[in-house]
Amino acid sequence: MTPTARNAAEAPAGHRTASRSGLHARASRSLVVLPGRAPVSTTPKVSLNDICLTYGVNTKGRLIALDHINLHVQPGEFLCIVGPSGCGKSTLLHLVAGLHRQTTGEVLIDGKAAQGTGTDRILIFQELGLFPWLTVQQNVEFGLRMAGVSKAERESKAADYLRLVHLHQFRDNYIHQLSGGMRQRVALARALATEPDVLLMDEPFAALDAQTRDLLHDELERIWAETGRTIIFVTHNVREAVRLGDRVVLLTFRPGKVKREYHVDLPRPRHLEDVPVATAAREILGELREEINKSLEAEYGNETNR
Amino acid sequence: MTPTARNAAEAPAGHRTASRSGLHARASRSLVVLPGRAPVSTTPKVSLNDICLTYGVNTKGRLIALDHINLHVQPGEFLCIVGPSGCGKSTLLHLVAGLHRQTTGEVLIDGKAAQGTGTDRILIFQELGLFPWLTVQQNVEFGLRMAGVSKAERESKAADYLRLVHLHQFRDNYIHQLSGGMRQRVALARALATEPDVLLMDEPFAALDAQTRDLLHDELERIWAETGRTIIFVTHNVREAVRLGDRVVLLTFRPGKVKREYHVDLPRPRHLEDVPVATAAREILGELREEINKSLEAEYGNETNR
Amino acid sequence: MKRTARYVLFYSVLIAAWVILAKLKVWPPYIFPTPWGVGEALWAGFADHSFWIAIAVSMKRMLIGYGLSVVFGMILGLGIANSKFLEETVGGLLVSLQSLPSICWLPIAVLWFGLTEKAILFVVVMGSLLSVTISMETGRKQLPKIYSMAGRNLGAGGFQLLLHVTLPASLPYIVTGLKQGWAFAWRSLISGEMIFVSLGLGQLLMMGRDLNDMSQVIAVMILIIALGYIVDGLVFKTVEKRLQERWGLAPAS
Amino acid sequence: MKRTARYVLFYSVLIAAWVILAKLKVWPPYIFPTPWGVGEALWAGFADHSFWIAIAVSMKRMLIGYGLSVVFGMILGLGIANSKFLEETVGGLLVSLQSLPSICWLPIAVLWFGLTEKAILFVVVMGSLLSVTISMETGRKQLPKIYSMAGRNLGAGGFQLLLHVTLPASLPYIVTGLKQGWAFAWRSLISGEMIFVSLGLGQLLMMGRDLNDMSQVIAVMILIIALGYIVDGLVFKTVEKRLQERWGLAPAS
Amino acid sequence: GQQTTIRVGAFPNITHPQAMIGKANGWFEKAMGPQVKIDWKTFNAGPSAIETLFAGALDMTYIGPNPAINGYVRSTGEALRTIAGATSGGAALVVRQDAGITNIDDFHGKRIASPQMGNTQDVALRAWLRAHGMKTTDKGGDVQVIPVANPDQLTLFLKKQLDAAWAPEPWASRLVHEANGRVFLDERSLWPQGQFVTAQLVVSTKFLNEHPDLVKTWLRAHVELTNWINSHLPEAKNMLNAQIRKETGKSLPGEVLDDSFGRLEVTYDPLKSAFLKAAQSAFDAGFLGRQMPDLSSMYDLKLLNEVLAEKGKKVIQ
Ligand SMILES: Nc1ncnc2c1ncn2[C@@H]1O[C@H](COP(=O)(O)OP(=O)(O)OP(=O)(O)O)[C@@H](O)[C@H]1O
Ligand SMILES: Nc1ncnc2c1ncn2[C@@H]1O[C@H](COP(=O)(O)OP(=O)(O)OP(=O)(O)O)[C@@H](O)[C@H]1O
Ligand SMILES: [Mg+2]
Ligand SMILES: [Mg+2]
Repeated sequence: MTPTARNAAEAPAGHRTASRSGLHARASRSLVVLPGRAPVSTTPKVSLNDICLTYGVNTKGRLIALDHINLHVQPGEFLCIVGPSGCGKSTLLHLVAGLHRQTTGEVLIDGKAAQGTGTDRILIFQELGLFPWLTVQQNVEFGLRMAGVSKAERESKAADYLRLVHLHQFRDNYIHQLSGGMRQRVALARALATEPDVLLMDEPFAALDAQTRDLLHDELERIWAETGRTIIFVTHNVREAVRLGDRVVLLTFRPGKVKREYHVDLPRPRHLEDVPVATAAREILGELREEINKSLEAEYGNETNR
Repeated sequence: MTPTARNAAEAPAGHRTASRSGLHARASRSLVVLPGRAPVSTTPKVSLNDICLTYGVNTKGRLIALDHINLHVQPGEFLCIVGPSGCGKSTLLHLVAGLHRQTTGEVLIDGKAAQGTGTDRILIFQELGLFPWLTVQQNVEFGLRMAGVSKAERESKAADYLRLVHLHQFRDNYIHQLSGGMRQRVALARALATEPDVLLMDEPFAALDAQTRDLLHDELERIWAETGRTIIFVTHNVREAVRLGDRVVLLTFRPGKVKREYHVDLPRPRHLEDVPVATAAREILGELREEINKSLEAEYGNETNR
Repeated sequence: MKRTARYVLFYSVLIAAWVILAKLKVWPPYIFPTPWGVGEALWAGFADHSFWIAIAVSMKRMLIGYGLSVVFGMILGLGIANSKFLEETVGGLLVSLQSLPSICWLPIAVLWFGLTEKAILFVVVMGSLLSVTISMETGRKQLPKIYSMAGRNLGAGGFQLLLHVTLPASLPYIVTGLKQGWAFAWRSLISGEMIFVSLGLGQLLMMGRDLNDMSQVIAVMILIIALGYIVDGLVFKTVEKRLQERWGLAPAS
Repeated sequence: MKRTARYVLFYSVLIAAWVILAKLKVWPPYIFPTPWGVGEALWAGFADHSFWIAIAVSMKRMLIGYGLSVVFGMILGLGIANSKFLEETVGGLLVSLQSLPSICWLPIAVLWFGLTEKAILFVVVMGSLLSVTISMETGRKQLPKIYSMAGRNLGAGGFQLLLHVTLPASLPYIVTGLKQGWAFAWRSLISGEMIFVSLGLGQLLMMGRDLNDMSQVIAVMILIIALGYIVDGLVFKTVEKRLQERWGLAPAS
Repeated sequence: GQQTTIRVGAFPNITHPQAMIGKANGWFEKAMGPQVKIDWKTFNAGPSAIETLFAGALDMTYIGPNPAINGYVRSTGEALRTIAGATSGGAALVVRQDAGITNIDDFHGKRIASPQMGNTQDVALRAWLRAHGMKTTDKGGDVQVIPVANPDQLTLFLKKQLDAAWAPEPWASRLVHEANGRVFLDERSLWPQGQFVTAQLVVSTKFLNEHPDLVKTWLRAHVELTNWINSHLPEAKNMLNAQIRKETGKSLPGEVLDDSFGRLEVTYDPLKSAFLKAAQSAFDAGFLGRQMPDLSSMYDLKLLNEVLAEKGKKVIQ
């Protein structure tokens, strides 16, 4: 384990330490943006201020899903969120998308309190949420149709994005006629087609084979670079996070807190198989593993007999 | 790319060539089992003989999902299937589980034609197929309940397997109250709890974080080694396939044919991050990539304007 | 081929059983009419055009009344499902209001509309409206959250969400509601046509009963069944089949 | 608190509107009864125990008849959904048979059961049975494939699959069916109680109508509504709520 | 001794006074003796009573002439016999006060209600119109006859959607008292001695053949009760009203009861000739099929005449 993962208290804000792994870690709650990448004065595109969110579970009590989250995403930033299963990643994205209400704290979009959903923030759901009553093409066109885009434009856009995800041949299929990975790609195309300011992606490549995923990584990076969109990308694949992100945020087990952030300083284009990417990922993974082990011990400790 | 991937016609049956990557590749349709692992005379646990399967898609015509598949799985074998998204992996598992009918060819279990479903073959669905009207524990107990297992035994087994997937604390939750990864683990526990002869797993770890996945790899391998079960494991992660499998079967794009098989001769226990695993995976990945590229070209060739 | 054979078999057995029962004279023919008696009644009815007219008149009323019920039932159902106020007030009363027999609406229909077609339509609508409403409301309530979340996320709000997400997603429920509504509408129509002599099938049925003419009663029953069968085959079955195809739902195994 | 306030508000407004209309004397009280007239009818009915008796008698019939309908309706519905033969023969007739008004069953009821409770129960069952059947069948048909696949895969076959997978998975549909069946059962009960004078609420309603005694009609309507409200609250609402909680379905937003 | 049950039907209506009063004071129970159990069945409408009789679940019933004819014709004369009369009269043509009807010619272009297509009042109305040279709209004329249920007639009178109605009691009186109506014509004025059938006593053929003695005993009580009613009219009316109240929960207002009863006559005479004449009019109006049914053997007055002879009363033809 390299010593690049340090507390912000130790590392002065704005000060960067070059490291072998190309990572700059900062402890949670000290969200100083690195100079040169995005000036501090910019209003963050998305701000989560001291967010807590609890779920009521049956009658047994409440489950704290998110615990005092502070997170600021700059316009045009590619932020990746990693964390153990069930730590609150999806919940966090739902919150930003305006589909859930936080229990306390506030969500700001462009510095203004978020009011429910908005087409400026499109989410790719982990459960996909495709509409079974529409064909693949109609699914992809859905957002455009809601926005009142003309039929011709809708069709051409849908065709573009369907080609992007290699599903143009399947445009007239219904969802149940697709394989798992194909469905995931439809969801991707559907979200991309609306061309939102903020793209919220919840494990969008989890069901894809390595090759397709690689191709889509490239395409996503290209789109991001060309259009300057803000992307919040949830994944359980740390290497993917390092491959794509400007910054990687690591959430703790349960309740979900920001454990640590890493700035990924590797030059683009990067590739999953690049050695620096692998090295950086291994570093984060180590930290993550530590975290999970702690939590697992706590879980087993709770139980009497095994 | 090492030249270990050879046609069976070139490599005499039963003859093993040691290779740097620990892989022994054989072209499809020459399923000679390596001596020492499982004798040729053993009746295969699962045999697919010349299987074809086509889907009717709308009125547009038919889609060939599986094309003359020949595959024999020995008792106690850990077989991994990899292939590009939409190549027919899930379809193949459904077929073995008795949930689909092949168009031509035959499926044999222990040398006898398979008659519909059977509790000797349990499938973990890619879509999970958890029952929303049952709690986590009831879901896990379902198979046992159907088999008429007593309440006490059911409960103790369910508790064991829920602990295995770290969800014992969530046993009274309903499915919609779980995160994506947690749901996947419930499906895993549900299948394991029935303790079938043949375990059919369709990307069972796709939604899990690296650490949980590692733990479950170890557990699955332990269970497999201890109980001598036959496992057919579908994944899009080639490294995972090499990590777990005795043999890795690579399917072609569309229609799904067996492109090539690899015998993984690496010693167990293996780890995802092991260098030999990575090397072997990279070799298969190369082959896979070639395959996908070919198919993608074909797909784009079909379309006029891009 | 096999399907047709089964049909033929089924109905032949039914009719044969009827013939045998009638031949055995377990019950006197004036209470258990013979197939030929009913056949005669049917023949006579069609020959003097009274059945044709009754079918035309009743179907017209059904189409208008049922059509109104479907439209307003859906609107009401969605309203209730979307408004806490409506839900707590009207919503709670839905099932009970739907339980009110048509006989309750007859005096009101006469009072408001006099002896007009509208009075009959009113009875039909009151009888079947809430059935559609109930299904619509349940459909809306039992909707998996993910659909409306995805819809909202993609920019559908208010009416658009309703039209493009809630409605299609509740379609499986709406179909049940429509079927039940159709049955309710028929039953109410028969009651409604009792208000005054108004040519329809309900009238014929009532006459048959008033005259203790079981052959006529059964002839009209057969007409109602046949009409229902046709509508079911043309409308409901088609919708269901398309639903199954699109959504990939379980076909009758 | 707010809920109660809304309830109170809603019913106050309703009653106020009624009072005003009655005071304005747009229609004479014979046809548009006053709230106090209805109140008096209610009071008198309860005071001389006739309403109590009617409620007891009718509720007993409802519970037995409806209970039978639910049990047999489910069995029939599952049978139809699972058997190609039943599906093609009876299944196709379901909606049409359900459209037959209760009046068609009256002669058969009397023929088979004479003037007994059973005759009335028969009419109730015939009126509501198919409603449950239709929902059960639709529920079974609209079932996502994955549930039955998962069930079969885990070793549930035949009856077990039915009990442990098909039934719970169709529950959202069954609830609609039960609601509609309840409404149908009430309506049929009223018809059934017309066969002969048999104390129930249907009888009171008929009498009210035959005498053009609108106060009585409305008093009985209020009773039916109240009973439906209670049953809805106790049974259907509870089931729906549990469903929503368990399945994570969209609550009334 | 073995107990026999006799199942008797009746309507809670002033046109069935023998049944109502008999029930109220136990007249028939007393007459039939302890060996016979009387099982009263209350119906709302004629067709269901006939249906029940057809099905063998009813032995005897007080009923209007119309359902009785239907039952007789439908069963080709098998199922039932009329054995005595019950009431006569009790129907009137009521006009709305403000409809501007003073004489017969004023009915041109008016809307007249009858309770039900083809029933006694409907037939009477059509026959009367025809006799006065007026044509109904279905025959190309300008008088509209609208069959509509009695309770709705009241509403429609008040809504001024009907100009007149040929209604049985107590509706005729209620139209007068509650809906601004006026009696234009008492139907009794159209019949010899002002008598025509309103209700009669009908027995199932099977029961008549198996228990002629019981039927005879009943008839004896029926005749005696009829006489008692006629001699104790005020007391009988109160009893009748009380019984109606008991069975329907509502009694008739005093003036309606008095008016109705004023136009009604309680009699055991089945009024066969008036009945046959009414049947002929029904046939003429096209209500009894293509062929006039033979109604002559619908009457079985042997037992009634034996009873009357016992009592030294005039025998009925
Ligand atoms: N019900 C269906 N109707 C028509 N086509 C279908 C149906 N189910 C699957 N297919 C098609 O069959 C092919 C194989 O599907 P399958 O689900 O087996 O793929 P897969 O290998 O599991 O892919 P993935 O890795 O994406 O899950 C796909 O092209 C898909 O479109
Ligand atoms: N509707 C709900 N009711 C109660 N608890 C819930 C609900 N939804 C989620 N949770 C709980 O909240 C926690 C966080 O869930 P979330 O889906 O955000 O996790 P995640 O980080 O996305 O996990 P994964 O990687 O497995 O998808 C989990 O412990 C889950 O059990
Ligand atoms: Mg998640
Ligand atoms: Mg798959």
